[in-house]
Amino acid sequence: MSSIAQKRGFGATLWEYLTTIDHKKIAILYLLSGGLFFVVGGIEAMLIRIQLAQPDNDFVSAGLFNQIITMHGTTMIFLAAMPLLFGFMNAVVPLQIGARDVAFPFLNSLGFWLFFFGGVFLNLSWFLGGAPDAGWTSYASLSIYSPGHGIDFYALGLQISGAGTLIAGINFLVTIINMRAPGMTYMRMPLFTWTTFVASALILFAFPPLTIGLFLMIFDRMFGANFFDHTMGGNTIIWEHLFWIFGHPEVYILVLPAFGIFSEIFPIFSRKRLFGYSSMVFATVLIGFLGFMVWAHHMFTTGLGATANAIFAVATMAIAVPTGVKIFNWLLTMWGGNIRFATPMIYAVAFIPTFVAGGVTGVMQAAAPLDYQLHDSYFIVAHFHYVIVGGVVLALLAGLHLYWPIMTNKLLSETMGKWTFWLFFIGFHLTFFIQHFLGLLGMPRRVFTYGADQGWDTFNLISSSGAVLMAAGVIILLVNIVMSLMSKDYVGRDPWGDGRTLEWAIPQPVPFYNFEKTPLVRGLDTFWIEKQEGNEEGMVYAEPLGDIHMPNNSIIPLIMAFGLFVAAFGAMYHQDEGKGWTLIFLIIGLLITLGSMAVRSLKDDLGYHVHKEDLPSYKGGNE
Amino acid sequence: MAHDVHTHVKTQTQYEYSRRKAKNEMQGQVTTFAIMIFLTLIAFTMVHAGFSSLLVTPIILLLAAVQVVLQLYYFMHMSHKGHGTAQFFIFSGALVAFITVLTFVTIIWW
Amino acid sequence: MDLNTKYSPQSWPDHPETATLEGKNKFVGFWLFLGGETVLFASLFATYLALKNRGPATSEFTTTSLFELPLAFIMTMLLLTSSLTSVYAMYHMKNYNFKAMQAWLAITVLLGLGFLGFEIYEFYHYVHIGFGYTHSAFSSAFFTLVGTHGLHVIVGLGWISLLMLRNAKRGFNLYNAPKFYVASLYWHFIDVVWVFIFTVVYLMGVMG
Amino acid sequence: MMKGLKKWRLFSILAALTVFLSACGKEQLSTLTPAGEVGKEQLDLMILSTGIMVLVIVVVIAIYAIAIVKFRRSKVGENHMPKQVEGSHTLEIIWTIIPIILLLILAVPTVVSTYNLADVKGMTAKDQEGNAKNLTVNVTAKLYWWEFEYPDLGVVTSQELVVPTGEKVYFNIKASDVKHSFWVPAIGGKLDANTDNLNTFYLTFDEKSEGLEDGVFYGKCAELCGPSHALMDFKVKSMDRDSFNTWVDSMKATGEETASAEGATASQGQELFEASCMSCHAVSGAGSGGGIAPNLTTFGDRNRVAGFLPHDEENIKAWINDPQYFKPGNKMPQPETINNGKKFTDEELSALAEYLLGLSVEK
Ligand code: HEA
Ligand code: HEA
Ligand SMILES: [Cu+2]
Repeated sequence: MSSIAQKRGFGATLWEYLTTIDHKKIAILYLLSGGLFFVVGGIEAMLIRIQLAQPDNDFVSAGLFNQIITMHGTTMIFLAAMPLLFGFMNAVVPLQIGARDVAFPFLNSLGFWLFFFGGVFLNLSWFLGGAPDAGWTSYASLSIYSPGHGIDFYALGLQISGAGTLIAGINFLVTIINMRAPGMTYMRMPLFTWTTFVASALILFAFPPLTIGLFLMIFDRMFGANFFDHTMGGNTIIWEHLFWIFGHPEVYILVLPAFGIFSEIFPIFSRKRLFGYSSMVFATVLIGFLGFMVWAHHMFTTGLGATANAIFAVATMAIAVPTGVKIFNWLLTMWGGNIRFATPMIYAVAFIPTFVAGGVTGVMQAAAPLDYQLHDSYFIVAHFHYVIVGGVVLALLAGLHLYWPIMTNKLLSETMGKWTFWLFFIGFHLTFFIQHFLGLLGMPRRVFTYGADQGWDTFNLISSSGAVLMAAGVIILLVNIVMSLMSKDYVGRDPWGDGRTLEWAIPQPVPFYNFEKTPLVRGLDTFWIEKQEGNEEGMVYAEPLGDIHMPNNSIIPLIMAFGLFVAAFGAMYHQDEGKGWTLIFLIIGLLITLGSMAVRSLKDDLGYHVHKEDLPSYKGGNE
Repeated sequence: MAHDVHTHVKTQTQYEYSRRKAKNEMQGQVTTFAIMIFLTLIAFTMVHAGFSSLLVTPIILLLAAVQVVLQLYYFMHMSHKGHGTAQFFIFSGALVAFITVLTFVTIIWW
Repeated sequence: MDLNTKYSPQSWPDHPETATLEGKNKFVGFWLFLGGETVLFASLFATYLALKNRGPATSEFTTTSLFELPLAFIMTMLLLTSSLTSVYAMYHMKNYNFKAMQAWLAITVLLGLGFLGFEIYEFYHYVHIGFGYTHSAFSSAFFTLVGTHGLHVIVGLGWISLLMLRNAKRGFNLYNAPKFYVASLYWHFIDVVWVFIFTVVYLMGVMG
Repeated sequence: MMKGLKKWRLFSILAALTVFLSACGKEQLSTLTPAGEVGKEQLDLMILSTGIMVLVIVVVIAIYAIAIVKFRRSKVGENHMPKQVEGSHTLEIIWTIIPIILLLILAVPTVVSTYNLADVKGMTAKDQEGNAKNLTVNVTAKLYWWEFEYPDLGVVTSQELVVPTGEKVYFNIKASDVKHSFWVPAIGGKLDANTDNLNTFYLTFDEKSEGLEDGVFYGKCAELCGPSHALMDFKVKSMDRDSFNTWVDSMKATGEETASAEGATASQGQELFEASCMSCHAVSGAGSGGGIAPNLTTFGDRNRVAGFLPHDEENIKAWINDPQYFKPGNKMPQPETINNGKKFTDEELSALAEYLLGLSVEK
């Protein structure tokens, strides 16, 4: 035990984090870098809103604006929202299911570093000749046509970070399938674990089409292939399909874990069991399943024909049913409960009307003929910010307050939390509600400016002023985080008082090996059951105290990801006039990656044991 | 986590029994292989014989599907117990795969 | 787990690949990965089908003019057989017969190399007659689909060879058994994909 | 009683909102004031779906509001321990069935309308003499401008679509460089202009555009197509069938006589135009599409320069002088490249402007 209590210097801490394969530390890495990218994406959003605050504005130029919206969308989806969710999954899921770590700790670290280097690569485009500018959807004709290297940064950066995401997805799946504590049947898993499971399954099946789409684009742009060049027999619609076969499940990859977080919050702060647990699970699975049947609703105006449009319209509407089941179950969880309006709960409560509003506009868009009017207008922008910000970002903010004590053994300030909430919430509705009407009044999306004669001035100004409030909210949140990190008010285990699942039962600060002894799960909401039966410890155990086997830290994941980062530069630049020699980067980079893989597989790395004598509850003898 | 490895030494009868079982199974695998070769031959012969492609195409696709099922269930042991998860995910993948191919041959037009 | 634990045929578990938690994780994780690979290849097949025979007006290459059945047939036989030999290898792993397993794996690798040789010859031939990667959408789609499969073959060969070399002196233990098992799953999957390639690309291609 | 009051309030809010919106929206641009059958059908669908959605929201908010008011901790007491309810099958069934019914109510008209709006059989209909019964326009979207070709009439124009009112007008839509999307919000929903295939649909124009603020409907490009995507506007003039026929005749006439400019300045402009601009811009409206730059036959009749700038001499001059400044990435050469390496002088610009403003078929 003493070995972990040692105080470390900065260098040692840094090294620890660069090499860590502990899910709790990787969670922190995800939250830090995801948070960083969120601020970057948020600043890009502010630039968008400044530019659009008044007609005929020339705050940014036309080309730059397109780069900003592209990077805003791409950064927010791939580099902010998903990694932040991964952060919470890493921090919470192994604890929720009573596991010592994830199934593949080494791959967990590799997944993080791939995401990180992919994100860095993508953002370096700002400094190396311009960012991608074809929208986050990067439709093929424009992205093939786009000069410079922006789109190359997009395709290669997403390829690298996408590989990381896929790895993370498989890792969570295996963790949940194999590492559940004894007694934790599938139908006793907390909902956040369930939604992580389904979202990971979606990742498993949705990312390969994106991988292929990106490869086709890379080959077209960098190696002379003709997939999207119609003069050579290519077809741009292939990209649209591949992108949306990925893209639609992607939005559920984002929102399902968000639902999971809220499904944890409602019971805790209503002091009441989640209403309709089994139907919640069923709805989650059903949403995941239907999520693969509807992608063409993004392509209603592409000209797929009436039959395709009709089928996809009806299929899309069907998703409203399981989602509605969830909404009503949450309402009924609160009904008859004992509701405490702590910060996480405020977010959860605010989420319901906001998400429903965003969801129902989604159903309106699903009516294909109506979507002919709405598509690519600001109505769409309003819809998806209502579901994404109103669903996912609110869940991230809620989750941050909720799980902060699990990660830091401290609480975030409730006062500041409420300030953040109100600023963000009011700002959010101010920004996006009015955008529905902008869309109806004929304003297309992705326009860098609009004339004063179009009648959109006032609404845009209102929208922009709302964004300022959101930024203010985020800044207060940052202050709150810093102050909490500096404070010394430790709160210990189960600080909300009504924790129900295993992650609240574990002692604080969480030991690096998580559970000394594997817990035994005796029902849904296992911690709650133990508390009700007066079990002070909060857990019963499935095994006697024994040695704990732990894996070793490793720097190899970082090096492997770095190799791909180097290779990407080679792939990108080698076609430029007079830069053929950069192909060497491609080779060196791949060698670094393959080499470190070889090292990894040639060297047996069997980890080490924490001896039971060193565990805090060791009382001598053989227990 | 070595402590959950339950190795126990088999008795001679147990040992012989499992050897025999493995052997029988291996014979089954050889049969499977023979069937697969046979299916392949049929497919190639049909195409070679030059029947109408409207007739042949569905048949060879079906033969391919049968072969794949044989690979999965026998060579890759998916028929054994403990493969429930594997089955679930392979079939989900196959479903997504099917829908993807279906759309690409129907609604990417010229 | 302990690498030094020595096993005898009697103490060797019936399912060495899933006898440890690490093994179970590898096993499940790998099947999941194959689920993802299914979708990956489906995307490539779909793209190929959409772009089959599409090219600039001047292109004279079509599936009927390019593909030849005998070559595809030989390649199919090689790969199918290698699937059986790797089943034999796993059979011997179960029987705790390391030498026999290595031998069967070696045969598998040789058959795989044979397959690869024919594939390289085929590609070389196409490029030689002017049907290069950048020739048309059809050529890009063809090379990408079949090439991705070929790349899988290369990876599989490298993987199996590395495993054989690395463990040549160590023999079996519960640490490397799952690795052998999973590599053989990979090899079978390559065969699964090939079954569709020879059917959809070659057989249906020859028919036009 | 309470409920009735709430509903009533909601309706009045909605009514107020509608007034507010129609006051804000521009008739020539808003989807809420459709001037064509297609747009009206879409608005109907919008009203129906909005109705359903408002209903859903009201129900959710009602349950929600009661729940958070009635069961807050300050009301039920700090230590109150709620009953741990597992769920309810009856409720589950209710909130599965009711949404399904609501969705069916929406789905049926959706499907019907999807097929309706995709019906382009009229495109190929011929009368006894073998002439096309209905008007078809070929729309080609190009980097930041629009070309409208009337294949059956042998006329071509750009930037301003001219159509007759009160009949179905069919469109063939295609892009010549990157993907665009053809959208006239006040008339009806959009259709993409793809690079690799032809898309077809129809619209109807029920109102003459004459009475509108600018005398035109506004059209937009609705698919990101590069830096100047936002500026890729076009206009639509709808007129009764007779005026349309007259317009077509005068367009055709421009094919026979080369429009000769009136006045000295304009003639100077014409000379310049013929020396520097003619290689890309046509000034005859007869013929077919495929131009590399907008056809300028009707330039004098237009109401915008380059689709978005006010239509006056100043802006024409400024545009010719530096097109890249106004529409970054567009394909019009800078004056230096077409005028022997020199910029046009102010006098030359004025001459060009005067000549161009004189190009008209309507006056
Ligand atoms: C987290 C992200 C998220 C989520 C959850 C959703 C959820 C939904 N989305 Fe959205 N969507 C996006 C993110 C998301 N979307 C993004 C990013 C885009 C734009 C991409 C781009 O072009 O850049 C987009 C675009 C988009 C389009 C394409 C529009 C266009 O470009 O033309 C459509 C069309 O059908 C659509 C529909 C839906 C539907 C039906 C749902 C449903 O899942 C919603 C279901 C929920 C409810 C309906 C509310 C609760 C239900 C009840 C209370 C029950 C009763 C309800 C009824 C009877 C209606 N979305
Ligand atoms: C997870 C996804 C996500 C999130 C969270 C957001 C958040 C926001 N988005 Fe956006 N958005 C997208 C995903 C997202 N968006 C996507 C996919 C697109 C489509 C792109 C495309 O068309 O290709 C889009 C497009 C889009 C547009 C349309 C652009 C166009 O079509 O022209 C607009 C315009 O208003 C917009 C605005 C905003 C705003 C104001 C926020 C706000 O909620 C942001 C709030 C956050 C902050 C304000 C943080 C700022 C922080 C600070 C300022 C602190 C600074 C302090 C220090 C540095 C110490 N977004
Ligand atoms: Cu979608």
